[in-house]
Parts: sequence; C-alpha cells; structure tokens
Amino acid sequence: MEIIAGILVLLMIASAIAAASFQDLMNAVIASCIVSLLAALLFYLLQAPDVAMAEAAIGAALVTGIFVIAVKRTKRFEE
Amino acid sequence: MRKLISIILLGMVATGLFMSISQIPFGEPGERIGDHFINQGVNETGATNIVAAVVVSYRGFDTLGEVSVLFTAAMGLGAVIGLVRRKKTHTPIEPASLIVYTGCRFLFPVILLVGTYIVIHGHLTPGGGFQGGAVIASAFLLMYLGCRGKRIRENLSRGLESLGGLLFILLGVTGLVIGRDFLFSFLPEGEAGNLISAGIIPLIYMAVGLKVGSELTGIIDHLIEDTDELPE
Amino acid sequence: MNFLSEYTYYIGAFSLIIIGLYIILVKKNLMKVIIGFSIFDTGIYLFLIAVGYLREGTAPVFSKPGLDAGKMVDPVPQALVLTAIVIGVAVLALAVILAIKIYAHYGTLNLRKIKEQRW
Amino acid sequence: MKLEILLAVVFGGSLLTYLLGKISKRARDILAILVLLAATAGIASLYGRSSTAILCTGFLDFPLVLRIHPFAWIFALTIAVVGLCAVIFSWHYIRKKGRTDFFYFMMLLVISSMIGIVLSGDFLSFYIFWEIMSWSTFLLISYNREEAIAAGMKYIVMSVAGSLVMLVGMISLYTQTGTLVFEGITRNLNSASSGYLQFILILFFVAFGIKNAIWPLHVWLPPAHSEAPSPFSSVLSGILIKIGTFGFILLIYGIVQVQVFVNLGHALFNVRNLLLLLGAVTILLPTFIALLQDDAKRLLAWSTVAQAGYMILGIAYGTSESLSGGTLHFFNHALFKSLLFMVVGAVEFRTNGVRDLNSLGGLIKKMPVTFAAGLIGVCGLIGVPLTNGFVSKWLIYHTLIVNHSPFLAFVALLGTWGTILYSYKLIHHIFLGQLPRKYEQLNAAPVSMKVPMIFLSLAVVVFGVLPGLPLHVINLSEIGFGMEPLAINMWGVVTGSGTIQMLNIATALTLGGIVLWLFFRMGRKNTRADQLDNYAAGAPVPADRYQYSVKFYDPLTSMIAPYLKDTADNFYSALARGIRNVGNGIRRIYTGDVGNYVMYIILFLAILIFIQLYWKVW
Repeated sequence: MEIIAGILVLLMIASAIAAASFQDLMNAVIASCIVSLLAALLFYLLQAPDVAMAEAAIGAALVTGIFVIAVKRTKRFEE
Repeated sequence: MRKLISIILLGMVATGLFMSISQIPFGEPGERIGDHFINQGVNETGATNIVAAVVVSYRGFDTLGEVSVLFTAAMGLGAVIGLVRRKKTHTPIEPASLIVYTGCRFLFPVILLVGTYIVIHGHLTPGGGFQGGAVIASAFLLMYLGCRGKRIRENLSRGLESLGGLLFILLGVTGLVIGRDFLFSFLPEGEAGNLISAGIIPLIYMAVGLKVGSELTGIIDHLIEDTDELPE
Repeated sequence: MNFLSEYTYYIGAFSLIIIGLYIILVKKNLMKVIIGFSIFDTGIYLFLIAVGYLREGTAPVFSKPGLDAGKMVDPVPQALVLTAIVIGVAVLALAVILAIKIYAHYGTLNLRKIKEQRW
Repeated sequence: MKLEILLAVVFGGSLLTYLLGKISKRARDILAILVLLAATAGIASLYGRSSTAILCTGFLDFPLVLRIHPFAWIFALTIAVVGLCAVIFSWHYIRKKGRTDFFYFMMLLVISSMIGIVLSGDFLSFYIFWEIMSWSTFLLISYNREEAIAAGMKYIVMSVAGSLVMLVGMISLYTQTGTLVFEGITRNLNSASSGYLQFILILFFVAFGIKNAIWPLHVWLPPAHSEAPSPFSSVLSGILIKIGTFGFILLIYGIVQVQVFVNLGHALFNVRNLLLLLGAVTILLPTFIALLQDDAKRLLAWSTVAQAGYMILGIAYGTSESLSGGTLHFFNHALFKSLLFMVVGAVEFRTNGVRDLNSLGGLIKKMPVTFAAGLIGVCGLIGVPLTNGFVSKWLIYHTLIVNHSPFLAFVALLGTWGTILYSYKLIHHIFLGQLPRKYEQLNAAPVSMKVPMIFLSLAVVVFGVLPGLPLHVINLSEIGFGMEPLAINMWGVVTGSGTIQMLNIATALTLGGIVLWLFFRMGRKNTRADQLDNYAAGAPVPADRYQYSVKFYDPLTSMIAPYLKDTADNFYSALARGIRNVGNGIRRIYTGDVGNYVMYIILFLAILIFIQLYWKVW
C-alpha cells in the first residue's frame, strides 16, 4: 500500500511540475487535471471517500472544463 | 533574477515546512474532536456517514454560510459577465462528431442518475449534496461540450438554485418555529442504515445538492455563453 | 528512507504547495497563475486530509456492522475539505472569468504588460 | 413636566412632524412650532428644580440617567427658545426649497438631541445624544447640496474625530472610576492624580473644542455656517456650537471641581493656561479675519468663532464672576447671533440668495424692521450699553482686569475694537448707502420672519436693561457647583471693585439722548439731496457708480491681510496632502501583479522561518 501511495505521489508531483513547465496552456490544464485525479486517488487511500468523490467530480471534471473553455477563449500559448 | 529569488525563498519556506511537518505525527491516534462525532454520531443524528453528519448536522450553520459563499461567487461571476456589453455576433457552432454526440446523449442521464443517487444516499454511504451536485454539474458540462447548442433554460437553473437555498433556510427555520434551535432535526431519526432515516439530513443534503448542482451548472452556462457570443 | 515512507502524503502535499507557489511567483501568464492556484489548493486539501488520517483506519462510514469506531479516521477535516473544494471551484471560475475579461480588454494575459492594472 | 416625557415629546414630535408632512405641509409647520412651544413650556416649568431621573437601567449594562439643575435649565431653555424662533423663521424661508419634510425633521431632531445632551446625567446618554446631534447637523449643513456637501464633509470629519477622542476619554474615565454617571465620576475622581486629570481634560477639550470652534480646531465652522440654510445657521451659531461650551462648563465645574482645575499642573504648563491662551488667540485672529470677509454669513461665522473665545476666557478663568460672564455671554450670544443670522437670512431670502456684501446696500428703505433688528443685534454683538452684550463683556473684562491679567484684557478689548469694525461693515453694506437699481422692487421680510426677529430684538434689549434675570439663574447654578455666587440685583452686579447698574446707565443715556435730540432740533433743519444732485465736472455719472459700500476697509484690509492667513486651515490641508503623498508612496508596492503580492507573503514567511532557524525564538 505504501508503495502504491509513493508511486502516486511521485506521479502527482511529476505532473504538477509538468503543469508548471508546459508552454502550451492546454497541456498544462491537462496536467493539472491529472494532479487532481491523482489527489482524488490519494484521498481514497487516506480513507476519505467523500472528499475523493468531490475531488474527482470537481477537480478532474469541472475545473478542467472551466479551464478548457477559458484557454479556448484566450491565448493558447504562454508568452 | 526573479526566478532565482523565488527559488531561494521557496527553498527557505520548504525548509521551514519540513522542520514543522516532521513534528506532526502521521497516522497516530491523538486527542480529536472527531472522536465524539464517531462515537456518538450515529446515535445522535441517525446518519451512518459521519462526514455527512458533521457537514449537515454538527456544522450545519457553517454549511449554510459556505453555500452562501458559493452563491456570492456565482453572483460575482454573473456580474462580471454582465459588465461588458458585447455586440452579439453569433458564430456558427461547430457540431461534434456523431460518436461524441451519441456518447454524450447516452451518458448524460446515467451521470445524472448517479449524481441523484449520491445526493439521496448521502447519509448512508460516502457522498452527499456537495459531491452529487458536482456530479450533476459535470453531467451538464458533458452536455455542453459534447452536444453543442443544447442549453439549460436559465430560469430553470436559477429557480432550482433558489429553491435549494430556500429549502435549506426553511428547514432551519422550522427548528426555530417548533421552539428549538436553528437547524434542529425535527424529524425522527429512524433506524440507522435505512434510506428514510437520520432526521432532516437527507432533506438538507437534497437542498444542498440542488443548490450546488444548479450553481455550478449556472457557472458553466455563463462561461459557455460568454465564449460563444464573443467574436473570434 | 524511513521518513520518506512515513511522510509520503505530507511530502506530496507540500510539494504541491511549493510548486503552486512557484507558478504563482514566477509565471507571467495569468491563466498559468490560476492553474498554480488550483494546484496550491489541491496541496492544502491533501495536507488536511493527511493530518486526519489514522493508520490502518477505516472511512468514517458505518456501512456495515462490526466496524470499530476507534479505528476510524477523523471526519472533521474531511467535512472541512469537502466544502472547501466546492467553494474553491466557484472562486476559481470567478478568477477565470476575470482573466477572460482582462484578455478581452487588454489583448494579453501577460501580467507584466498590463500597466493599467496598477490601481 | 417629567424629563422622560419632555424628551419623548421632542423626539416623538420630530418624527411625527416628518410623517405629518407627507399629508399636509401646513399642518406639519404648525406641529413643528407646537412641539417646540410645548418643549419650551415644559422646560420653563422645571425652573429652579434639581432632580435626576432614570431613563433606562440596563442599556448595555449602563444606566441612562437624566438630570435637571439650574445650569442645564438655562441651556435647555435657550435651546428651545432659539430653536422655536428658527423654526418659525423657516416657515417662509424653506418653502422655496425642496425636501421640506426632511428639513423640519432634521431641524427638530437637532434641537431635541441638544436638549437631550444638556439634560443627560451620564456620559453614555451624553454621547448618544451627541452623536445624533452631530450626524443630523451634517445632514442639515449639506442640505443645499453642491458646495454645502464639501462644507458638511469638513464638519463631519472633524466632528467624528472629536467624538472618537471623547470616547477614549469616556472609556478612560470608566476604567478609572467604574461608572459613567456624572455624580459618581465626581465622587470617585478625588483620588486621581493630577497628570491623569490633565490627560482627561485635554481629551475632552479636543472634543468640545471642535464643537465650540476654538482656534486651531475651528476650520469646519466658516464654510458650514455660510453654506447651511439660514434658519439652521442661526441654530448652528446660536446654540449648537455652545454645546461645546456646555461641555466645558460641565467638565470643569461639574466633574473636575473648579478648585482642582485651577490648581492643576505646574505654573505655566497647565491646561488652564493653555485654554486661556487659546481663548485669546480665538478672540484675536477670527475677529480680524471676519473683517476681511465679503460674504455676510461667512463674516458672521468668523464672528461666532471670535465670540466663542470670550466664553472660553470666562469659563477657563475659574472665578465665579468669570463663569457668570462666560455663561451670560453664551446666553446673550445665542440671542443676538441667531438674530443676526435671521437678518442676513431675510435679506438673502428677498434678494434670492445674495450674500455678497459688495452688491447689497440701501435696504433700510425696503426692509426697515429687518434693519432695526439688525441694528439691535449688532449693538448686542459690540456690547453697546442697554443691550445684553454689554453686561457679559463687562463681567469678563472686569474679571481680567481685577485679577491682573493685563495681556488677556488687552486682547479682549482689541477683539471688541475689531468687532465694532466688522459689525459696522455688515450693517452698512447691507442696509445703508445707495440702493442698487435691481433691488428697488424689493418687499419687506414676511411676517413669519419678522416675528422671531422682533422677539429676539426685544429679548436683546430686555436682558440688556435687566441683566439680573439671567444672572439670577446663573447664580443658582453656581451655588449648585459649590461656588460663591455674585452679588446681583435686578439691574446689575455689585462687586467690591466696581458696580454696574443698568438703571443708572439707562437714565443717563436717556437724558443724554433727550439733550442731543433737543440740540439737533434747535439747530438747522437738514435737507435731503438727491444722489445725482452734485457737481460731477459736467459729466453725468450713472447712479450705480456711486456705490460707497465697496471695498470699505480697503486700506486697513491691505495692511492686516498678510498677517491673517488662515494658518489652521492651511495646516490641515498640508497635513491631508502629506498623508496622501505617503499613501501614494505606499501604494507603489501594490503593483497589481499577483505574483508580487504572493512574493511579499513568502518573503515574510521566509524571514520568520529564518529567524526561527537561526535564533530559535519560539
């Protein structure tokens, strides 16, 4: 179990760094979506199914949707 | 230069955080306010999901405040959108492909059903008004993205939202009316584990679900509308 | 190494916080800054939940009979985070719409270029 | 009449007036007058009484106490009477303007709250009524909108500052003595140290001084008085600023006993000397600034500031004679200054808002009653014998001279000299000289304006001839303060070093007047010449060029004007500019870039962490 948690945390940090470094905002948004999704999994591992459910629905779906709409409306690439 | 300073400062903050979190034991039992909720929650509220009991019953008043924060944020969003009057140039909406379209139409009622289930069983299993509302809103997001052009009627979403808020407050005031405190659980607790149990917790979670769902849907609706009507 | 396995979740949470802060501090693009905020938020949620965790604990739901109340994780941080997440998305949407408006007005999302933003 | 009922009548009456105004304008005006008549009668029936009443026991765990004693009685009666005159005066005046319901409501509210202040027996109710008064005054000053808003702003900013300072003083008194009731404070304050008393006194002096417009705190007064509607100007100048005087008397004589006050502090550095010095400056500077004004109401406003200086001198001097002088001067000033504001208001009303002295003149032919009232008022202001100002100023001068304060006496006399100059300018520019063509069709003031003017003029003369009437009440209040009362009779005052008997003066003046009249009767008859009937080198000169009332004191003005910059006003402006500059400087770090803000937070956190790591503070 700890191994799984460690891998998930590593993946999460990696995708957060990816979100920070991508010049393409759409990619950054997808990376942050992955961060949220992995965070939801970690919540589940931490015995917090309620929060995991909320994080999955909101962090992974709604926030990403909002960001996608916003990026589509503005510039896609970071200057 | 800025990057360097930031990294140095963040390194410092990280050191401080490292020092302090090494003091916090992970996973050790300790003095917790939650113990009371865990031990007495089922007896006191009749809800088997202690998180739901905390959110709705023990911290019900806070939840009302948080719901109103949500409402305020949505209202601010509407105000910002209304701030700039734009020329209405309807750009033709590019339809999605047939597979996406059909998939979305198939998934939409299923997600909606799941969301409703999560809301209604909030006091029994993990889930509740906030999560279910978010799931419902994500169903609408799917509709907006997949089946472009379909829109929820604004009056409907606004009406549902108001209904949710009103229901919450009415349930709270009923406690006052019968001579007890605000948000007093005036219904019988019933047998823990049954669908119809736990006093007013399911009712309030339904109100919260209505409110959160319609609020988040409204936010997405606003965003989409703003995007669609702006000239490209 | 013992520390790492012991504090996996804390490390993850604080890494997210630091990365989010780094994005807010360094990046010039407004949308990127908002993404940074979202990551920062996630880190805080993770930390709060991790604080309430009990080793070998179960979720605070009496879904089946015979569950030990003493082995349940703390429900209070969960309840806090639950509402915080929902409020967070609403605030995030507000920030995003403001960014869109700023872009519509100034034609750029580069914070350093928007001189008039200085109030 | 019971005190609670009295307050209920005035406050309820003001609200009722507002509501009635929605139905009938005429009924509203009558009701307003009736309410104040009832209040006047009620207060008059309390003559000579000294009693307290509990209004409410548990307001914020403090008792609200009302009390009446001769000293509050004379203030309350003055407030009610002057308020009544001002409300009668408003009858025609305000009809031209909008929002009349609001005007009447606020007017009555101000008067009611002032009555509440003088009747209150503890600091909490004092403060509550004080705040009601301040805010409704602000609304009334700003009644005319436009420039009046700025004047009102200036007023309310200073007023709020004063209220806050007073609140600090109240809290400090409460922590020191454990009560807010005046009597309890007096009882418990005996053990207080001299330094603490000075601190308390200075705090309250700032609050009362702002309301009373002592020199460096007076900046709100001239714009507020000149921009407010005239009936309210007369209330403002006649009684409202005297609430500050009331506070001074209450504090010095009622709470900190006067013996304590006089002996406070070291030889030079004590609040009494400070107050006397400020009083002298308040007499000197504003008197001569008033001389430079061309706006009738602004001139009167500066005159009010100057006259307040006399009251401060009288009160701060701390003998029973000086207190009599100060209180009597308050009473007299309320009469003649509200009369003068009404005179100017009547002129303003008939000429459609002209207040510029240089464009008026010769109105004596058109408004004779107003002129007579103005003349009597001006005589009172100067202190001509047989008018009331004479007695009070005599008392103040006498105190200063007998107690060996030559400098203060000189300043007071110099102030009177300036008063004569600007009073003459006022009366001459409005009523004497040539009548401009455009005012030839002017009507006399309406009856509703004449009635209060005649009443107040009569009061000025009656109390000038019979100063014993108010002095008797003042004596009662001095006995209440535990002081030696003055030896008085109906016609004047008897002191060891000088006596004033209005009977003798009146007889002498009457005889002298008869002699003079006979003298002139026996001389040649004077003839009246037309304005244009003179030699103009053959060139016809238009009548309007013979306007002798322009640049009246030009030589004097050009001599003294450079020394009379309104330094206090400039100081406040400079202060405001400085604060704004500092604010702008601080704003530099708020760049509008979210990254920078977070940077500041992180920087702070990093410093904290650094300190902890390095020194292990926590």
